[in-house]
Amino acid sequence: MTGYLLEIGQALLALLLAPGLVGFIRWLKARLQGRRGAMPWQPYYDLRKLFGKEVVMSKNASWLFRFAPYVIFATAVAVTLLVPLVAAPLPFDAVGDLLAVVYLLLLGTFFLALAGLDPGTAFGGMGASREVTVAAIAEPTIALAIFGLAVGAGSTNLGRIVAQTLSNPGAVINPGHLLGFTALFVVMIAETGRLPVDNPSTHLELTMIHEAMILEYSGRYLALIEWAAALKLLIFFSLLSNLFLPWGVATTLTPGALGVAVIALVVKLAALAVIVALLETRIAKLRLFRVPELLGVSFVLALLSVTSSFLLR
Amino acid sequence: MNSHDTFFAQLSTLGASVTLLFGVVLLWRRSLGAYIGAFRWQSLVLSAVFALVGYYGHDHELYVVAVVLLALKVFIIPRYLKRLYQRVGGEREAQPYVNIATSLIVAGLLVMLAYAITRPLVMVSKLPTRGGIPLAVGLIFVGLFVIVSRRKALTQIVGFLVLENGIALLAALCTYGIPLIIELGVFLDVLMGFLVMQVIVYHIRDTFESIDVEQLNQLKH
Amino acid sequence: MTFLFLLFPSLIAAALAASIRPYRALVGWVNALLSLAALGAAVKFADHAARGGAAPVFGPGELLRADGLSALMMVCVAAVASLVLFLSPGFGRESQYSPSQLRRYQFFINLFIFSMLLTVSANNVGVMWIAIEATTIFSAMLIPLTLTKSSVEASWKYILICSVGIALAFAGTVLGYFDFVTLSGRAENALNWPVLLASAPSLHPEVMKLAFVFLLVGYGTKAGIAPMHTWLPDAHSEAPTPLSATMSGVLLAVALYAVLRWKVVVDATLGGGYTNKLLIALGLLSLVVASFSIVLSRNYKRMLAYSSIEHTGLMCIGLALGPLGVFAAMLHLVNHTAAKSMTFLLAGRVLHRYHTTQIKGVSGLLKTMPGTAGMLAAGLLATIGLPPFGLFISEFALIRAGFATGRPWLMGAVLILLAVAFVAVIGHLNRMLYGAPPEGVAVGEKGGRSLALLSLNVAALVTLGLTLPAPFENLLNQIVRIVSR
Amino acid sequence: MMTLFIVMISAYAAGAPGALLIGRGAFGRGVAALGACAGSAAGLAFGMSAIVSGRSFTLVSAWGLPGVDLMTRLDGLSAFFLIIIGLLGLAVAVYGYGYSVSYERRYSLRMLGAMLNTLLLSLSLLVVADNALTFLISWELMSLSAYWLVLTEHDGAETVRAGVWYIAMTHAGFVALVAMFLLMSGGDLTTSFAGMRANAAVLSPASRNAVFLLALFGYGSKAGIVPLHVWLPMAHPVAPSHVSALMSGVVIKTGIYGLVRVALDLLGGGPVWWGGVVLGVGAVSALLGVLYALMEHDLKRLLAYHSVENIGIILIGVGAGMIFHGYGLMTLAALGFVGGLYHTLNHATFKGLLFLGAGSVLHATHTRNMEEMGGLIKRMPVTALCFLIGAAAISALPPLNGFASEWIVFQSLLEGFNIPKPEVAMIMPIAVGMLALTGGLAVACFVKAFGVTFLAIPRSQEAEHAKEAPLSMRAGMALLALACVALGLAPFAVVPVMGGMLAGLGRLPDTRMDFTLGLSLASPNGFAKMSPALVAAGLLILLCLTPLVMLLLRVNRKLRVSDSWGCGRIGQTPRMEYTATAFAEPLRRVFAELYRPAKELTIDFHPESKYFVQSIEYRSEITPWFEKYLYDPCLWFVRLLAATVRRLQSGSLSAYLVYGAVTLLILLLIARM
Repeated sequence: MTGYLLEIGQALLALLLAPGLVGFIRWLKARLQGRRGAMPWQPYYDLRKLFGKEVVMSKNASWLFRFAPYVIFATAVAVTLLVPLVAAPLPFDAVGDLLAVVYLLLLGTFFLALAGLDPGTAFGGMGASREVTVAAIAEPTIALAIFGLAVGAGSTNLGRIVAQTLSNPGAVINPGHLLGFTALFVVMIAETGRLPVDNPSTHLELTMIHEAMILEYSGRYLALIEWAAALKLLIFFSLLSNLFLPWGVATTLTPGALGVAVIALVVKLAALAVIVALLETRIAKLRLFRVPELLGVSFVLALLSVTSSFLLR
Repeated sequence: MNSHDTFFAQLSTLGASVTLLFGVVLLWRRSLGAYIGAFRWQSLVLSAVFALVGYYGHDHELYVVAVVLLALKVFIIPRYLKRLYQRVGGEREAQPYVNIATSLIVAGLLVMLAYAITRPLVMVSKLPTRGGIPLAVGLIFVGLFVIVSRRKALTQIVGFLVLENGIALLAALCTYGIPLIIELGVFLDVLMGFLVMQVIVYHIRDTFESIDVEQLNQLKH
Repeated sequence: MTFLFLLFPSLIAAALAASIRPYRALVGWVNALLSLAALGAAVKFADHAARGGAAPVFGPGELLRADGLSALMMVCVAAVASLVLFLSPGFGRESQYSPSQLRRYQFFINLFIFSMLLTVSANNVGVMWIAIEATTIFSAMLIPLTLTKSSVEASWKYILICSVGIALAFAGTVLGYFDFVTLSGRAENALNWPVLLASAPSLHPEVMKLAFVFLLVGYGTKAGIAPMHTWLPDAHSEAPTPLSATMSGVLLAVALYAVLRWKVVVDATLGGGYTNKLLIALGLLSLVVASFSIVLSRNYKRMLAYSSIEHTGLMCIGLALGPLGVFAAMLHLVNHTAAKSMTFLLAGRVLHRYHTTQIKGVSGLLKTMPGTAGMLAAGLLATIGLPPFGLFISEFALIRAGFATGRPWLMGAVLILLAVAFVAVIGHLNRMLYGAPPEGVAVGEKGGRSLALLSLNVAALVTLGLTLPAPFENLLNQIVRIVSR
Repeated sequence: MMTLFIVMISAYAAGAPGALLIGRGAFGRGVAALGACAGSAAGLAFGMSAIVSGRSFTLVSAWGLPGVDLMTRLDGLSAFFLIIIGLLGLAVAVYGYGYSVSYERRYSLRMLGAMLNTLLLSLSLLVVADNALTFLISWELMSLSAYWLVLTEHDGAETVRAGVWYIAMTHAGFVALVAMFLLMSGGDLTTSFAGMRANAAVLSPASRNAVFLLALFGYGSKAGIVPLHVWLPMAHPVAPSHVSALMSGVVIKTGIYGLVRVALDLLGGGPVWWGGVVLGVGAVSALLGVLYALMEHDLKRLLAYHSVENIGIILIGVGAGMIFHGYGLMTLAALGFVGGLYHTLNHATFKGLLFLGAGSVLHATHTRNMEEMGGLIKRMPVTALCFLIGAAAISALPPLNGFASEWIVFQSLLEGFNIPKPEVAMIMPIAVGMLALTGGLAVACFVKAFGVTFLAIPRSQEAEHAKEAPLSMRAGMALLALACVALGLAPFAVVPVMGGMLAGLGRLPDTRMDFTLGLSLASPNGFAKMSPALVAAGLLILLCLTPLVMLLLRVNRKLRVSDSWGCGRIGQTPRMEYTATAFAEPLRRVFAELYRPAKELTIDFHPESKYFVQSIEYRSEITPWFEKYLYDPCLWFVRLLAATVRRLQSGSLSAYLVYGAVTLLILLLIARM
């Protein structure tokens, strides 16, 4: 029972933390660029404002346009129920494994892209086309990263992976592990639409991907989508941190352990946020048709990681 | 083998070689008239050979065959050929596919080939006439060669008749002739075949205004 | 006695056609009905043979004989003959031929049929030779029924090539007889097939080898075996439709029958190996030539002719594949007879409507003459060996025989060649069936009678494709017993 | 049992001539549909009951005709395919009733109905055949009826060409199959499969390999593996849509059935490289299939290419199974085969659904070109919903059936590390990568397909005035849509049954226990767990909960409909929409190496100044790789041979006579040697 409660709890925690994470990165970037920038908790205000506003919908759009935000949000939340944020293994482990997680996120992308096409504007179509392109090319890397982890842990279920890694810490520093981490990091950047793949803070049609798709959204729908995007970022961060360096994740459901776990989670997220922020201030956005090269590199890394984990078995 | 047989053997071989000779003559001449003449002489010799074999082989059927052959190939068919020749106009074998000299050489080769091929027949046969067998087969080949290498429909008919003669000679030499009834049937066929060919040659003349088979190449592929 | 019923009707018919002048439609009817008598006689023989009865003989010196093999051929010939006679020109008032032409036609076609029947019922191989030569002569008279350049050319090529070939076959016959004579003296009945066969084991292999070469090349020319097939596309495409149907349907088979007769004798002397090698070689060559010629053929009658060559090659290969193969080949022969006679007659209808033999000139057949189109499609699909038609089963059995006798590579080649022909024919067929008909071509089906008659062929093909009637099977087994002893 | 079988056969057998006789009009179509419906319903029930009872038994042995003895036998595998046939046949028959209305007095409905029933009959016979003869006869019957069905709309040159290509490819396959069976049975085709099994066991390795390769070619040409796939994108679009559904859903699957039947059952498995070959072929087919699909703007051609892709995925599963089988890892082998076959079933449902959907669109807009569609979701909502379900399913999105089966295939590949040889095991991650890429591209492709076809503004008058499909068509689609959802939610029920069904084939164990019947689907040795049902439940709860919470939090629920925002320009025309071509452009650039696109851009400027553009025309087509580099050379070669042979018939009489003479001399000389 406590297990299920914990699941709900960590989902709520994720929902709570996600906007903050985004805000924190923005703030950090602003600081690194020498601007004052908005406070980290600015996104919460934005969400509240959006929820307060009325929706303006294109007259070309159909029911799908109104249905999509819920699906996107639901998939994101559902994934948070599967990913071990603070504790592992959890009862929902048997519900979905890493593959399920990936394909759930893909489901969200699917509807997001369709919603982008629905109003029939050029921007929406452009965004959708680019989004699915990037997603498609990122797939193999993800799959191989999963393969590497699965081979290492003897399972694709997240809880098992975490537990396995905790049980032999030596695995963390083996090359396969590190390569896998790097590969998945690149994919994370592509999937969550950060620099250098996509610039979350631009509205220039030549460069934007995610923003172009949701251009037609407003009000509560936009709020849901933004929130879901933030959740996605958080999910990838926590996947990276907890799958590859799972220390701090509670294996026993004692309040103490859980407390430690929450703190550890926040710390890891912050650390990754710093890394991302630093990256984004250092490098410029890639041309769209250079992105496949980047992902190709990540694919090679993943392949190497799998190979090494084969050879080191 | 007694002297009587050796004489017979020499005679038959002589007859065979003369028959073959006329076949070769065919290759040597150009005008259709000469062709017909050569064929007529050849048939004459052939019937003589039949009579000869009949005499020495004590087979009276062969006299009948000889007579029929005489009538058919020395008188009837040549006459028709002549008329045909006059009707369709005396075109010469101007330039055959193979020129005369080569033709003669080829004929020689063919005869040698015949010797090579008919070796077993000569081995097997116990008849005094066996010496002529290769010549008969050679005549068959020569007849074939005439048909192949000449381009006038009329010449081809003559070539065909020579081929027939060769077969008849073969029959005479290696088996003293096949059963009479068959032989007669064969002659009937030869006659009818010849007549039909003649008819068709007239058709060719009517539709193509010439009997040069060169122009018979509309149907292809 | 039955032999008279078999042979005389066609003679009487010929006489009738010759005597009654000018030609009257009545003659056509009478001759057609007369042909049924021959068919009846043939069936009687077949039935007798299927029951395993001893082969009846007839005439002076046992001139005629009807064992299982002959009986089967008789049935094929007689059946096709009456089919053709019923579908001949000159039944109705109007016809594209003049009365004199019709008279000539009736005269020669009946003689032609007579000589074919004589061929297959002859006991004496010499008589057989005479009869086959006669078929050439009579059919050659028929080809230029209407005097056109192409028909004359075709007939000349036909008669010259075939006469030469047949002459060679006669040389072969002489050699065979010679070998017999040198062995056991002269005898009147020496050329009778059973006698020949009885003494065959003691004949000289060397001589028989030579003899068989002459015979194969000679009769093979008539049977349309490559590379002596060259007269066939011309003659079949230029002859009047009923004649080309008969030639393609049975004449080739009859010539093949002659080869088969001699093969049996030669095998008795030298064992199967030698003849089989030759047959397979030439058969495969025919397959190659035919199936690749179909690919580029532009003329549908020529296409049909090539397909006949293809099937002859197939039968040759089958005859060389032991008992199973002979069974398959004979079955194939019957099927091919049914299919080819039908398709040629249908092609004649198409020609009559479209006035062209070019494939690209014929389009939208399904729209202009649906019945003919449907049956033509059925016939062609049958010829390329699709179920549920008989040729599927027979080709199948043939391939199977090949594998059973351990010739997988040969069969692989055969399968591929058949596939090539298959695709080519389908392509040509589609080009004719579909699309828009050229203007000036009348739409609508006429002449239901002939279609009704031809549907008999379809029925036969389908029956043979789905089952093998017991008596027929017995007959085939009898033949196998005769051929591969 | 027996009665069901007889009902099935007789229903089809009655339907065919019935349609042929009555043919036209509502009644005729009804008869045709009724025969097909009854037959496939019976088949469905038959297969179900058999597979649940889990026994395999001889139905009829040596029935019908002397000389040709047909033998039929039903085991798990046959039952499974009977179910597929029945399910799809049912939907297609219902759908066809409505769809074929538009054929009245244009094409031969008699032929259509008759051939449809014949096709279903031959399919049903095919999967229960128990000797080579029965198999081959029904195989050929199937090919032919499909051929006539493809030629239904025979007045298009495109159609006839497609028909010829189809029959050529399929006949080449048939030839290979004949040779294969003859090799395997040692010449006698009437031996039952049991006898053949015994015979195959004693064959030499070389001939076993030959049999396998022949089977791969023969069945591959039917299944449409790369590079034998060329006929699919030609034949499927031109066939009537419900026929395309049947062909893509079932007919090409007979290739899979045959391959499994021969390689696994009759040959009893083989060396590892067999599996490797199958896996490789599968991976390549999957990837190339989806890549070519992406570039298609003809809705039905796009779907046809996706059939190639999914056949590839199926073969990946089967191939993995064969590899494991080669190493004696039987449980994993079972996993692979289950994955492949499960995907076979799933593909049958969603591809059938998609083709039916495409058919409705075609029926409404009279075009297959996506660039002329759009906005159909408002005009034909049911079709749109069904198509959306199909699209999500084929994109392997949870919780639909595509996801379930692809998950199993993935799992079987992930288990590759159990293979003792690392160099062999390294195949697996590469396959995983290709499979994943295929999945991703499939998503992209179906976003395009659905988005451009159904969303936004109509791009043409036809699309503007499109009407929803009639009831029967909607019913057919709905049936398959339900099947997609059900099969997606309940793999835990399906998979164990399939495990049982495969038991005994090629010494496979009964893995019913390894696939637990619990709610969550677990791969063997507890490698991974997943429960689509629960995922679906979760999603559903969240979908309901979110609005509820928003309601409670009193968020603003006002909604104003207005123009879509476009940088201040007024009014929006269809020409401003993103086209399918534009949508696929990024991927076209990414994979330019493969496509080798030939672009041409023609701009004609205003005569006055080149700053005023009057019109811009952009055309770009991709090189059909296989036609160009594989088939054209073959055709060229055949034509070359033909031309050479042609020269024999030169028309010169003397030449003809020379042939004869030379032959005579040569043979005589040979005889003397």
